[in-house]
Amino acid sequence: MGAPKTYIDAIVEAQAEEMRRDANVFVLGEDVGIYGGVFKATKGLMDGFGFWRCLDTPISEALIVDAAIGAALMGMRPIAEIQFGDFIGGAHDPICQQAAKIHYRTGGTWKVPIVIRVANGWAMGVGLYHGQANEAWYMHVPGLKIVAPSTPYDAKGLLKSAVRDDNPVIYLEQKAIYRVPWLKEELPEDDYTVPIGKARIAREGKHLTFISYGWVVHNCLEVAKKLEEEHGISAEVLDLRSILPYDKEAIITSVKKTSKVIITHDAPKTAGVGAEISAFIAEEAFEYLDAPITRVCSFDTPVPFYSKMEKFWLPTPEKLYTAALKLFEY
Amino acid sequence: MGAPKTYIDAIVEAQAEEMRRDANVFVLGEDVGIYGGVFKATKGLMDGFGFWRCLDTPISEALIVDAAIGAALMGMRPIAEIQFGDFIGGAHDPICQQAAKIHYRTGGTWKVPIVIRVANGWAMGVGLYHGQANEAWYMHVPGLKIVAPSTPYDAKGLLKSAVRDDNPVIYLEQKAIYRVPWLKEELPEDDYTVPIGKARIAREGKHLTFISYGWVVHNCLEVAKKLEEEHGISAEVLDLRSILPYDKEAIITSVKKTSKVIITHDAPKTAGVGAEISAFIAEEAFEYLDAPITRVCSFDTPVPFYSKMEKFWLPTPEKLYTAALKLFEY
Amino acid sequence: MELSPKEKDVLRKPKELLEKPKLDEDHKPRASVDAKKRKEELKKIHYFLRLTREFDDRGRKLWRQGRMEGTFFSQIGQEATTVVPTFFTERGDFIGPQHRELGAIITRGCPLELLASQLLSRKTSQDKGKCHPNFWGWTEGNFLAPCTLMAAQTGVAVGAALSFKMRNMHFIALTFSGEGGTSKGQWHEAVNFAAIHKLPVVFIIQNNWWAESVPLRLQAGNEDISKRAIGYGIEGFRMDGNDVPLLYDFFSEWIPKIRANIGPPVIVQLDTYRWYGHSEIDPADYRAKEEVEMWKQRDPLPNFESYLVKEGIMTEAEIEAVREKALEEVQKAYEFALNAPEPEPKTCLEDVYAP
Amino acid sequence: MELSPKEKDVLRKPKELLEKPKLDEDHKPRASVDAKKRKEELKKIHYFLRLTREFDDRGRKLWRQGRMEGTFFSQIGQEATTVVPTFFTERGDFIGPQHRELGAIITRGCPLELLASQLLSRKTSQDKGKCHPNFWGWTEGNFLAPCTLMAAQTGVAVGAALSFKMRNMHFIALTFSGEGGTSKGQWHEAVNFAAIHKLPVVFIIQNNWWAESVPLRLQAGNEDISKRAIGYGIEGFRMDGNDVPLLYDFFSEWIPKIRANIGPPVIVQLDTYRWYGHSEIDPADYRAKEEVEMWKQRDPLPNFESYLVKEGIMTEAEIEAVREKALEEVQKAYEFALNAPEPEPKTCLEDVYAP
Ligand SMILES: Cc1ncc(C[n+]2csc(CCOP(=O)(O)OP(=O)(O)O)c2C)c(N)n1
Ligand SMILES: Cc1ncc(C[n+]2csc(CCOP(=O)(O)OP(=O)(O)O)c2C)c(N)n1
Ligand SMILES: [Mg+2]
Ligand SMILES: [Mg+2]
Repeated sequence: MGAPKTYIDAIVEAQAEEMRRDANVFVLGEDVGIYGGVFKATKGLMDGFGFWRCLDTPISEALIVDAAIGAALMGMRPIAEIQFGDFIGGAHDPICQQAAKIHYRTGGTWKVPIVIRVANGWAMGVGLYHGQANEAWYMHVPGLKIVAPSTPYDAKGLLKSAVRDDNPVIYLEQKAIYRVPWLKEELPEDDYTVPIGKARIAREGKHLTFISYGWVVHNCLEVAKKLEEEHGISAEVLDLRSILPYDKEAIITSVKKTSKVIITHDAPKTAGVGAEISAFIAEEAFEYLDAPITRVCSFDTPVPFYSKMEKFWLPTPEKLYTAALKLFEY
Repeated sequence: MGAPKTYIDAIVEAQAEEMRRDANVFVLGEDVGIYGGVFKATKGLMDGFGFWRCLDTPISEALIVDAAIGAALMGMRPIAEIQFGDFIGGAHDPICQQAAKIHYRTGGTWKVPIVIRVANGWAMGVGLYHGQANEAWYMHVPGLKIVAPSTPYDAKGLLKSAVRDDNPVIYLEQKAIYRVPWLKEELPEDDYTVPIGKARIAREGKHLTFISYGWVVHNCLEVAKKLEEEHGISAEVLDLRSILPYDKEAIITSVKKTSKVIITHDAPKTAGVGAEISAFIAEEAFEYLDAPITRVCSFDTPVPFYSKMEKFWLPTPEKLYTAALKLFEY
Repeated sequence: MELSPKEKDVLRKPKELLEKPKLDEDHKPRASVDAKKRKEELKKIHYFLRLTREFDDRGRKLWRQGRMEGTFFSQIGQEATTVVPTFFTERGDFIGPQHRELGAIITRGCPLELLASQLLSRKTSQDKGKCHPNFWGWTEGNFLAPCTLMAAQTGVAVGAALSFKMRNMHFIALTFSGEGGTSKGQWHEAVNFAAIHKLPVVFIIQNNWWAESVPLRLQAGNEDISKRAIGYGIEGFRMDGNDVPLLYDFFSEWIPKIRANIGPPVIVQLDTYRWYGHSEIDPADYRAKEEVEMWKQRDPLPNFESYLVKEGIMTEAEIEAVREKALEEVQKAYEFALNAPEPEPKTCLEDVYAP
Repeated sequence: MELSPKEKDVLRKPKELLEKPKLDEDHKPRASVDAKKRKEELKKIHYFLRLTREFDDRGRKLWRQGRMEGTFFSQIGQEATTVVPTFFTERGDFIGPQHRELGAIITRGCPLELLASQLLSRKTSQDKGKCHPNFWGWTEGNFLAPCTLMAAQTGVAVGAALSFKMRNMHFIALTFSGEGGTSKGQWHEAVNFAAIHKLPVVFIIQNNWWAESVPLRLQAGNEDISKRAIGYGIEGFRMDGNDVPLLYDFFSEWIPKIRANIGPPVIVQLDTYRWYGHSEIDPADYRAKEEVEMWKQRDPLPNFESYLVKEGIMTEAEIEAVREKALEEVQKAYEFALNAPEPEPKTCLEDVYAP
């Protein structure tokens, strides 16, 4: 174990280690080269691995993903960086129509082992075009996998799994927690992975379950602590980690235990990831439910900019706390 | 009332009438001109209204929507045709990042009255790239409206509403029923509209509710009839007509009445429109529910081509029937 | 609000008879191949051209007999523009087609049985009934099944080429789009990137003048789309895509050169024509009869066959023998497919994810 | 696996000192404006240049004082490339900016109070706190607030121009992108369509050599992006974007001409430079000091001011007076904004849908 690592350290490390392990792994994207990425998520990789293996692209999101696909078909394992989740739409066809469907289209004869790293979701002071969380779009596309780690440990382990997976994986980096010091943790020195498709119980509980992913998991933990301290309410926190496929077993197990569920994420509510999780529960665990399935999400508007608006708009711990009390008393 | 009209007749008529009513209305898209559209949804419009008002574009989906937006900002009311729902991804940024957000971004000072007509969803013999139903993507984008008519009457009335609406409206044409003769109906001679956001009870019932939209509504009606005839089960069929906003009141009213819900659509199940409807019910009408909320949708795969695969894959009346019986007996 | 006579004129007059395009003088290929090899290769190309023609023709007929699901996209008239460049590809090369490249996959060496099986949605096809009949692919030959979205394979081909260059491999990526496909943003992003890094890509534009019903003049600001090469800082050519010896001379020089140097890319616009509708359900009545007739006169096959005879490369009898052999192979392939089993419906759930 | 010395060299050596670009001889603008008018207009342009510079400078300072949320995108050094073309727009014209076009919105006549209010996220801004500080728009002036996605406004501008042409209106659409934005597919689709229909669009490329950290040579296959015009069948120009009289002579001729004929479009690449980081949080250490210094020498303002004095258009005193006036106006605008109320948080739920 070395010094404690931030979330972004874990991302840099995972890439460097995978690139060392396998010469077919390389990174491409805007500003990833000399600059090391606008968030420094590829810091040092060009110096360490050369021009081609950490390649600056033009502002061409479609090409970034298309090129990754083509290289993957020829045996490589590219990591494509999308600078902000807000800009992923330019690659919508390459992601949904090419990457997701090549294996199917070729009758299982060709694989597309690419990772699409996306600086995703809200962070302070981002506004309409730097704070979007559009993962729900991709959850509706069979053929893709989607992960969204909430800790340095998972960030590293899931990124390694993503690189080694033979399918296109969208890796949602939580820019809100890239460098928060309170999240630092020591990481194993040995190679490890975190499996795609498996949730994690971030906190055990028995009265109700928070389901979330990414940075919002930390809201849940904060609120769970407060609920315990102030009301003796024991909240379980289920960190999905993977959005597609999501861990149905873990969800059912927790619902069976607590019978009350709050789903929370930073994307707007309507037709978000939470809708699918809720619908799954309403279909497969209905009998265990004691109360309405609650969603605490952002409002159905674009991401507003001004700091006080952000606060009003987000699924803050305060909103989560209120919803939890209401649900507990139901 | 004139001769009975097919679904596609209604679409052609609505456009022609709106173009006559308002010189600012025009159509643009691939093959819409001389050819009258690959489905003939713009038949005769170029002859009737001239070159510019029914304009053939290059194969440039982004430009088609961008140009519509620009013309709309300058006072026009464009109708952009996307030839197949499968090809809408090229316009993903124009739709989600421009059209949906201009009103917000400009503090309510600019409006984007465009209609995006999309030949959507499954039809016989379409396969991976001509049968997709991607509406769930757009349901997650505040600022858009989405409609999906299931009858000639609604097709005409909703298209007129869409043209007259001051917001971007995605109008999902159900190519599966473009010209089915059994759907022909006489349409009012006078101008009429169907309001966006209002569902329609396609059949009254009391034991359970089918919720759907577009062509799959007709599966529901077929099954409802059979359930009545064979088992005396009275199924209500709620045709959403609008997907965004969807008619929350109508849904709650029906759930209150029947307490059992099946949601069905031709898009794959995971994170589809049905997920949101289900989540809404589980949150707002939980107390009225007597059984799990069931979703009967296509499998989570791309649209397979071969006819027997299609049948296996789709939410057929048979599957709906089985699900309904199970739910009834729950 | 009728069409003005001028508008009618612009839209409806038959495309002016096209002057046979020539290679720019500067770019005249130098004969770097020896004459004997050239003759042998031209013969082989003739065989692939003929095979493609007959396979397509029989496919159309099956469609008309209602023995096929979906529709059929004939490429008849465009054989040369796909067969000739593909003839110069090698095993490790990557091919990214659009949707009208039957000649490319045949020349690449894909077994006809596989193609016929896909046309008939049989279990014996690569995709096992999952895809549209003639959106053919052959993974073994690095030939990516079309994505159907226009120009979608362009960027993928560029990615393949990037991987060759990164690894210092002497392979090329050959990618096709129709003139219509070049209007997509993806085409632009791909070509620009290939140009920046001088990647080994051959961008073929099959210009058949129409994208479904939309004529070239409503598709591109400049009819000579290859001129875009200037803006990307690479070389571009436009030539008669039905002139087989011309194409031979061009590609026999350029593809080995690009392979040897691992780049830079080149845009090649090949003017040609599809004889029939966009697909069989399209009456193609947006085109003038005279235009279609004119292009049938410029059928790449008989013209090339006359050339072969005139140059003493083949005799009439040999040409006839090739035709018979091709017909026989095509017959056999369809026979195989017609007798092949259909896929099981539930297999549509397979192959969504790689294990 | 270190960078090879060659790779290091390609990537790290300071951009060679650029030869001052010239208009192509063929395209030399003919002086169609009378001398007196030219002088008057150059004076007005000088005022807008100065106003833009001072407004930007004060904005940067406020950011450094921590009085602003978000980051600040300075355009200092690029005033001429936005002010001069915008100067020739008229009331009905449409402007589609990318993100570094402060000079355009100021020249368009947008009240500085509105801009300062947005910078400080005040209720008195057009967007009322909803958007990022300096992604300014002014609907009243047909100036569309940036979408932030690169080149996203290009196609929208083309749509505006289409509507002008359809209705036979003598307006133009003026749209800007950085050299980086031209790599987006949307840019291509837009220009191609405008070329097909000869729409009245002026496509400005503000080439400041860098797109964040990515240099032009890794952005485009050809450094002269305006050469793409050939491929689209339209005219393209590249010129020194810091040479105000040159820009004046060009746009004073071309914009009225395009307006009069309602097209065709033109691509104009203007070479210029941003002095500071991509935004204030960017140290911009990917650029060589010498390069930055060289471009500071080519500051459009003092060079133009010398020209004005030399030509007897303005005296030094007059120039100083303009500076003072500009400073005062800027001061007043920020004063206004600093004292303006903040937006109510819950108003972030408004304006999602038009009623
Ligand atoms: C992105 C996209 N838009 C529209 C279509 C529908 N479409 C299929 S083929 C075609 C015309 C293609 O023209 P071209 O590229 O010239 O190829 P050709 O058919 O002439 O061989 C169109 C518009 C499509 N497949 N993909
Ligand atoms: C589609 C998209 N991709 C990436 C970005 C992130 N980004 C913002 S500005 C910028 C560089 C823009 O370069 P250029 O167009 O040259 O404009 P400049 O900043 O130099 O004025 C990038 C990559 C974006 N805003 N939009
Ligand atoms: Mg074509
Ligand atoms: Mg730039």
